[in-house]
Amino acid sequence: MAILKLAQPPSPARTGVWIGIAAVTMSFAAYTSALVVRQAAAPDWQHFRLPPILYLNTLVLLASSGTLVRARQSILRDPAGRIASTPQAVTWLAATLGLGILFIAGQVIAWRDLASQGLFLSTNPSSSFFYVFTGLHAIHLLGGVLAAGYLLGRLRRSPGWTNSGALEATSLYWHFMDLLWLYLLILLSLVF
Amino acid sequence: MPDMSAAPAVPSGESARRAAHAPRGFLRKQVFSLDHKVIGKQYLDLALAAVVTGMVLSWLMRFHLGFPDTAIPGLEKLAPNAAAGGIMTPELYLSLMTMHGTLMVFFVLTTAPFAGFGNFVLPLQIGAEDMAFPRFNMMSFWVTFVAFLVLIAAFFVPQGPPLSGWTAYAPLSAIGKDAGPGQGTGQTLWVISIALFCVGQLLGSLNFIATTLDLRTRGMTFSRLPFSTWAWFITAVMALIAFSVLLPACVLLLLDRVAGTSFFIPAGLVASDRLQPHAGGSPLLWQHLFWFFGHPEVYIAILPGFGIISQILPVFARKPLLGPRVFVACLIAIAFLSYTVWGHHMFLSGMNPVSATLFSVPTLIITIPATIVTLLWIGTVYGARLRFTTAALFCLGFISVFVTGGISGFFLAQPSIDTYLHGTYFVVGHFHFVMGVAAMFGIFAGAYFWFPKMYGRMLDERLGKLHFVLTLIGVYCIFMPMHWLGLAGNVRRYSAFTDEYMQGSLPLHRFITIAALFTGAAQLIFFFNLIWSRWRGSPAPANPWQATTLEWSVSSPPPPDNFGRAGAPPVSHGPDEYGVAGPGGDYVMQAAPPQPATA
Amino acid sequence: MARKFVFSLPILVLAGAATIGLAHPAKHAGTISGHVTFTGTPPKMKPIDMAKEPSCAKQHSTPLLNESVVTGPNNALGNVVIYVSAGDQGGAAATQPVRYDQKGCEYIPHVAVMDVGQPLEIYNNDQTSHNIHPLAKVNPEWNKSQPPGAPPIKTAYAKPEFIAVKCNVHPWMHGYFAVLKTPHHAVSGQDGSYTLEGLPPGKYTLTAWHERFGTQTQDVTVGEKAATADFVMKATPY
Amino acid sequence: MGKLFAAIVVVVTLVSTAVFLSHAWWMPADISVLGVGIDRQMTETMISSGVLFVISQLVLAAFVWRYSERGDGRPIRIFPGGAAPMVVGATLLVGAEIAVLSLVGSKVWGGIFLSRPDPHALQVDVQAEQFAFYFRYPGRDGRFGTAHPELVDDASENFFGLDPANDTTARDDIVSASLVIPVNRPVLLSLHAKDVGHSFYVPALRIQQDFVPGLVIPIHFTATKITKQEIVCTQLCGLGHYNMRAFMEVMPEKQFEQWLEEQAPQ
Repeated sequence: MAILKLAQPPSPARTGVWIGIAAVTMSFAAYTSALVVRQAAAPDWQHFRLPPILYLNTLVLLASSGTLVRARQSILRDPAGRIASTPQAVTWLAATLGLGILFIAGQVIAWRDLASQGLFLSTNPSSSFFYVFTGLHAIHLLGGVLAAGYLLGRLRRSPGWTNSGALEATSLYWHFMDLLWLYLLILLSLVF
Repeated sequence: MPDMSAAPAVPSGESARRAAHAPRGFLRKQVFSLDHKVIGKQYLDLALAAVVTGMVLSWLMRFHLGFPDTAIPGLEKLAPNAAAGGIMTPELYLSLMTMHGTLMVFFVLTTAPFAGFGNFVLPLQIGAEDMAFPRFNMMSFWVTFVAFLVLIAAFFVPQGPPLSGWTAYAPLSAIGKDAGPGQGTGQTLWVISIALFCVGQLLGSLNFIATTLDLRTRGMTFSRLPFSTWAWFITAVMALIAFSVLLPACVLLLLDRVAGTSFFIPAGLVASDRLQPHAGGSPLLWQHLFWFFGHPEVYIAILPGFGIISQILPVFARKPLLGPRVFVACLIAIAFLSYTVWGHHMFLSGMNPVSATLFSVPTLIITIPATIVTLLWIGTVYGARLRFTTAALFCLGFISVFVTGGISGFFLAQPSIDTYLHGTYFVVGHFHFVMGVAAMFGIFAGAYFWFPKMYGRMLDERLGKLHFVLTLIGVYCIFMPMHWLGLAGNVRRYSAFTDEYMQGSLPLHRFITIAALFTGAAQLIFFFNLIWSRWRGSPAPANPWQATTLEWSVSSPPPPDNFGRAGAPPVSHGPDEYGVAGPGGDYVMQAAPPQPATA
Repeated sequence: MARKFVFSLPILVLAGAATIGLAHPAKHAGTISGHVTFTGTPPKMKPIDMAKEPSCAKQHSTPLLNESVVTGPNNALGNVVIYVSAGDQGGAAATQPVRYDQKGCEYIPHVAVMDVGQPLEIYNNDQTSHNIHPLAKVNPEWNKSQPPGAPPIKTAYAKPEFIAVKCNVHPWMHGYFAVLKTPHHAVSGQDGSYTLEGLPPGKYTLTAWHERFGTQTQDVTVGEKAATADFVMKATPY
Repeated sequence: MGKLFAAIVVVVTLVSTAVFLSHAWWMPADISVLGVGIDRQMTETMISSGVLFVISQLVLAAFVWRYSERGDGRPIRIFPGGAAPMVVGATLLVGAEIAVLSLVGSKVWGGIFLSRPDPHALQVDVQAEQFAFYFRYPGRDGRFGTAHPELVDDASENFFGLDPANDTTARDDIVSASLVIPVNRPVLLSLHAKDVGHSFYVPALRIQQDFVPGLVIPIHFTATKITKQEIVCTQLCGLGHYNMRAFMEVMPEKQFEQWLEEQAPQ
C-alpha cells in the first residue's frame, strides 16, 4: 500500500485493484500450497508434457501487455491527471483486447490438446491442477478483457477529458494477469 | 499524511452520487440500492432472518437432547420423512446442527457485525458520501443473499440438508451420497453456497479497505479514526485474506464432488459397501485450508464486536477509552496472530505432534493482546460516570462473557488437555461464549446504539433492559454447564447419549434445554422491540447519546448523500473526547472547531 | 378372481408366511416344487459379534450366525429365491404389504421377496436406532434412520431388482429385497425346499438366485400334475 | 440497573466456581500410566485460570457497582498509571502462565505422542467405519494379513478386506468388535479409517485420537486397572455418529491369553 500513499490524489479505483490483486494472489497461493501438499500426499503424480502452444500463448499475452503500454503512452494527460483519448490509443487498446481474446482461445486449444491425449480434469492430480490453474487464470483474465472492452467503449465514445482511474485500474490488473500467468507457467513447467 | 478530502472522482463515485441524489423508484431506492446505508440495513435484515432460522434449529436440537422421547409438536409436518411421529432421526439432528452452525457463523456472525453495521456506519464515521465502489457493494449483498437462498434450498432436496457440520470435513463431505443422507445434493448446495458467500464477502472487504484508505474526510487521520472503524478496517483485511483461501478450498471440494477429482479423497475408501472411485487425495489438506480460514473467521466475527464495544463504552462511561493506541495495536496483533494458530483445531488430526506444540504457543500468546484489551475496557469503567442504557449494559455484558469464553480457551490451547477435551461439550461452551454470545452482545449493543440513526426512532429502553437481564442470565445458564459436561467427557455432535458413562449428564442436558428455550423466548422481546419501535418508537434526535463521532453530527436517519453537497466537515478531534468541557456538555464532537482544549 | 382369493387369505399372511409365493394360489392350477442344494464347500458362517450393541446382543442366547449362506442337512441351501423368469402369463401384483422386521439387530426375513409395486413395511422392534439403506441401482436409492418407537417405514419398488440392504449403524446387518415382475416366486427354506403354486399349465423358465452363488435357470413344463425342479448351486469356501 | 448487573455477575461467578470446585461433573478416574500428567496439567490450568476468571469478573462487577453516574458532578478519573499497568500486568501475568503451562504441557504431550512405543507392546490394528470399530489381532503367526479394500465385504463380515484364500498370514487373524487388552502391558494401536474420519476416545485413558482416511496413525498407552470402558467416536462421521462405540476390556494377562485362544479361528 506504500505505493498508494505516494500517489497524490487517492484513486479508489487503483486502490481497489491493488486490493483485488492481493486477494487473487492469496487465492493462487492457496491453490499452490494445495498442489504442493497433494503432490506429496500420494505417489500418483503423473508427469506430462505441457501443450507447446502454451509458450505461443505466453508470447501473445506478453505482447498484449506491450500494446497496453503503448496505448497508455499515446493517451493525452492534463496536469490534473485527467486523460483524453487519441486514435492511436484506441488502436493500441483494441490490439490489447484482441490479443487477450487470442490468448484465451489459445488456452482452449491447449485444453483440447490435453483432452486428445486422454488427460481430463479427473484423470490425474497433475491434470486436475493443470485445468484448475489455467482455467481460473482464464476466468480472471476474462474479467480484464471485459474491463478493457468497457474502457475502449468509453474512449471511443467520449473524446473529451475524463479521469484516468479506469485506465490505470485496467492496465494495472492486466499487467498483473500477465505476471500471474508467467508465475503459473514456471510453476507448471517445474512440477509437470 | 496527504490531504484525503478528495471526493471520489471515479465513475463508481459519480454513479454513487447519482444514485444517492436521485434514487429512481422503490426498486432502485430500497432493493437494488447503491446506498451503503440501505445495503447495511439489508445485510442486517438478512442476518435477522438467518439468526431466527438458526435459533429455531437450535431449539429443536436442544429439545431433542433434553427430551429425546417426547414428540416435537408440528415437527412431523415440517419434516415428514426425517421425523416420523415427531421423533427426530439422527440425520435430521445432524443436518439441523450443520445448518445452525453454517447460518450462525457465516450468515449472522459475519454479516451482522461486519457487513451490516460496517456498511451503515463506516462511511458515516469517516465522513464519506458512500463506499468507494457502490456497485460492488450492492453485488456483495446480492451475492450473499443468493448464497443464503442456495443454503436454505438444501432443506427442500430429497435427502435433506448435509450433516457434515459447518466444518464439512472431507471425505465425509467429499464422497457424496454414500456417506449418508444429505451428503448428496444437500452437501453440494452447501459448498456452492459457501463459495458464493466468499465472493460476496471479498467484494465487501475490498470496499471497506478502499473506502477507509481513500475516502476519509479532511483531518480524519488514522489517529482520529473511531475504534469501530479501525476494527472494521482490520476485519476487512482479515476477511480478504481468509475468504481468498476458503474460496479455493470450496472450488476443489466441489470438483471432488461433481468432477471426480481426488484432492481430498484418498484411495481405498469403502463407504456403504461401495469402493470409492478416488485415489491419493489428502483429507488433512481440507482441514488445513479450512482452518487457515476458520480460525481468522472466529476473529472476523469478534473483532467488530471489539470495535463496537470500544466505541460505545466511552460514550456511556463519559470518559475516553483507556489506551486507545494500545487498543489498536492489540487489534493488529490479534489479526496477525490469528493466521498462525489454525493448527490448534487439528491437534488430534494425526498431523506431526511437534507441530502441535508449535501451534499451541501462538495460540496461548494471542491471549495476551486479548487480555490487554479486556483490561483496557475494565480500566475504562474505573472512575467512569456510567449511564446504564441498554447499549451500555450489553457492552458490560460483552466484557463478562468474553472473559468467561476467553479463559476456557486456556484449556483447549494446550494439546495435552485438548487431548481429553477436544471432542466434548467443553469446546461447544467455549466457542459459543467467545464467538457466539460475545459477538451477539456486540451486535445487540450496536443495534440499541445505532437503531436511532438507522430508522430515526429510539428502541424502547425498558424492553431493552428486560431483554438484557434475561439474556445475560440465560446464556450463562446455557453455556456454563457445557464446560462441566465436557469435563465429564460428554461428546458433542451426538443426537442422543446412549453410552453408559454419559448417563450422569442427562439432567444437566435437560437443564440446558430449558434454559435455552427460556433464553430464546427472551429474544422475542428484542424482535418485538425492533418491529414496534421501527414505526412506533419515539422520534430520535440527531445525537441522542451525546456521542462525538461524525454519524451523530447528521440527522437521524441521515440524508441519502450523508453530509450533503458540501461533503463532511473537517475533523479536528479524537473519536472519544468525553469528560471534557465542551459546547454541548461534557464532550466534544469530532467535527467541532479545534479551539476548545481537551481537559 | 385371483385377487378375490387373495383377500380371503389375510390369515395366511398374518401367520407370517415366510414367502409371498404362498399368497398366490389360484384354483385348478399346477405347482412346481423342488430342492436347492449345493456342491463344493460353502464358507463357514462366523458368529456375529454384537458387543457394540448390548441391547441386541442379549437377545441372542447363542451368537447369531452370519446369514449370507444358510445351509441344512444333505447340502440343502436356504435363502435361494426361485421365480418364474419366462412364460409367465402375469398376474395381479399382490396388494398386501410385505413385512420386513429388524429384531435383535437381524433382518427378518433375510431375503424379502415382493412384487413390483407391492407395499413394503419396515419395522424396528429394537431399543436402538437402525438406518435402512437399500443399495438400489435401478430403483431410487434412499437411506433413512428409524429410531426406536418410530412408526414403520412404508414404501414400494417400481422396477424389478435384487437390492442389497444394509444398516450402517450395525455393519453386520445385511439382507436383500428381491423385487420381481412375477407373482410366482418362492424362497427355499433351510431344508432347501420350495414350492411355487397357482401356475396354469404351460412351459416356464425358472430362475434360482442366491446372493453369493449367483443364478441358475431351467425350463419346466407344468401339466395337470405337479412338476418338480431341483437346483444345484456351486459353493465356494471364500 | 448497574447494581443489578454487578449482582448477576457476582452470583454467576460464585455459583460456577462452586460447581467446578465440587467436581460434581469431572473426569472419570484415570486408568492409564500417562493420565497422571494430564490430570496434573488440568488441575494447574483450572486453578490459574480459575483465579483469573474470579478476579476479573469480581473487579468488573465492583467497578460497575461503584462508578454509576450520580447527580453530583463528580469528575471522571483515569485509571492510575493509564494503560501501562494493564499492558505490563497482562504480559507478565499471562506470559508467565503461558510459559509454565506450555513447558509442562509439552512434556506431557510429548510423553503421549512423541515417546517411542515399547518394542514388546501388544499390537492391535484398529479400523473405524460407519458406525463401528473393529479390532484385529495378528493371531498365532504374529503377522497381520494384508488388507485389500476391494475385498471388503461387511455382508460376510470381511470388514478388513482380508484374502484368506491366497494370503496365509490372514487366515489366523483375529477380528473382534471389542478391544480386549491385558492390564499393565503396553498396547500399540494403529488406527485407520475405512470410509470417513472418525476418532478414538476413552475418557478414562485420557486419550483421544482421530482416524484420518488414508493414514495409519499409531497410538500407544498402558492401562493400569482391570476394567470395562466405552470407546466412543468424537469425530463427526455421519448419521450413526452418536451410536458409534465399542467396549474396551482390560483383563489379567492370563485371562487375555485364554481369550485369544478362544477367538482363534479353527
